[in-house]
Amino acid sequence: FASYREIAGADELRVELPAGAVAADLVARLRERGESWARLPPSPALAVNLEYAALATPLREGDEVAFIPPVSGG
Amino acid sequence: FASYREIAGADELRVELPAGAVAADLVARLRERGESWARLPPSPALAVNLEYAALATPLREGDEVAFIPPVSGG
Amino acid sequence: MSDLCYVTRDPIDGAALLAGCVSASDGAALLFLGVVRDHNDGRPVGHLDYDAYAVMAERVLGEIVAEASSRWRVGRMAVVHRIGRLGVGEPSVAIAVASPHRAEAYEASRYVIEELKKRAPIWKREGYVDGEERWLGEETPGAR
Amino acid sequence: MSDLCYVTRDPIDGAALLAGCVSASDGAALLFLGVVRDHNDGRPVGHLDYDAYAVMAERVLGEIVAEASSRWRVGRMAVVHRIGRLGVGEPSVAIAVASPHRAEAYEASRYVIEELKKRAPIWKREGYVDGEERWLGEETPGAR
Repeated sequence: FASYREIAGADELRVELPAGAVAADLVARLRERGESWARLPPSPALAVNLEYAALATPLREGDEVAFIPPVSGG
Repeated sequence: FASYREIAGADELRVELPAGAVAADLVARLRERGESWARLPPSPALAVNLEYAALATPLREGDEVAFIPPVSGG
Repeated sequence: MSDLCYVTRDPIDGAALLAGCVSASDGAALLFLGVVRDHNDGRPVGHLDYDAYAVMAERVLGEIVAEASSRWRVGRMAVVHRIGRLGVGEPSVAIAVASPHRAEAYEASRYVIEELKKRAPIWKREGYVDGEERWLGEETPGAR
Repeated sequence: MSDLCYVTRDPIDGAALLAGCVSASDGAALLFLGVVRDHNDGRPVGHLDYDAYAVMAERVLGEIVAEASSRWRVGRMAVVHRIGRLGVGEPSVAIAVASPHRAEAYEASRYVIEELKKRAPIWKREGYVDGEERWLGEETPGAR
């Protein structure tokens, strides 16, 4: 969303992670891809399955993770 | 207005007062009339010429004095 | 920037009042409506009759709005109070405020309704469903 | 009593939202509109583009409204946020609250707009009159 969309160049993507991975591992994996991904903050706010979640949240097959840039609604 | 209208039986009336009279004198004069006027409180809230005023306010020829019952707008 | 304050026998169009207040520099607009409820103090109410010392009421509303405008940075404001007989669900009073930022709109709106209830020479007479009627007097106003 | 929370590309009709909230037991109704201003931080703004993670935003708005309803004695509430391109003067967000007494309507309305700005996954991109555009990010949300 917003500025992060330009980092990813896409609205959605699938990422394979080892069993037992947490949200922080997904962030690290994406940032390793380099280029525009380096602009993703190391500790972005994120949501797992439509709920705000901590970086330590364990991920399971099929979870939807969204990185949430600072919001500015209203 | 409101409950006071029933005391006066009219919306407006003219009262002659001696020179130097204040609003409190008008209240006393009206209450002396007895009957329903006795229900006018001895110290009603009042307005002189559309502004809230104290009982000690001096009155002059032509002043419009209104007795204001407790209000309940909104 | 002229603020609007009046007493009327006509139904109140809150949306039109609010729209009339908003200008291009405003980021917030707040509309308060006081509405006739179907009960008060546990008694069922069928209608309300509002009476006002109209010329003085408009003057007092103007003073209250001027106080709010000097106290908070707001744009245009409008206050309308209806008189006559109102049924349940009808707005008796509307307060519209536009402002550059929202906090001031909330503060100013709240100030106007609280002061209106204390100071505006307006009275309501409740008509209960059982046929009885009663003038309400909640606040004693006075020289300040 | 079902509260309404949604994100839409259509223009917002605040008056209709407010009317939909008022029931016979309500004595107060409050409508807040956030409106696109013609400037921000001193720069002239021509339009705003709003983006949202819509399904999550609707869920978050529903949570905020449920919190307000449990905290204050209010009747029905409605919150609508618009997305897409908006011109100056158009409402981006509307919050309607009806309640038996006015204090609760003000409190609940204010709570909803403050929390919406902190937590709802919605973003605005300012389009300046000089042609530049910029995403704004004011509040960092997160797990609580």
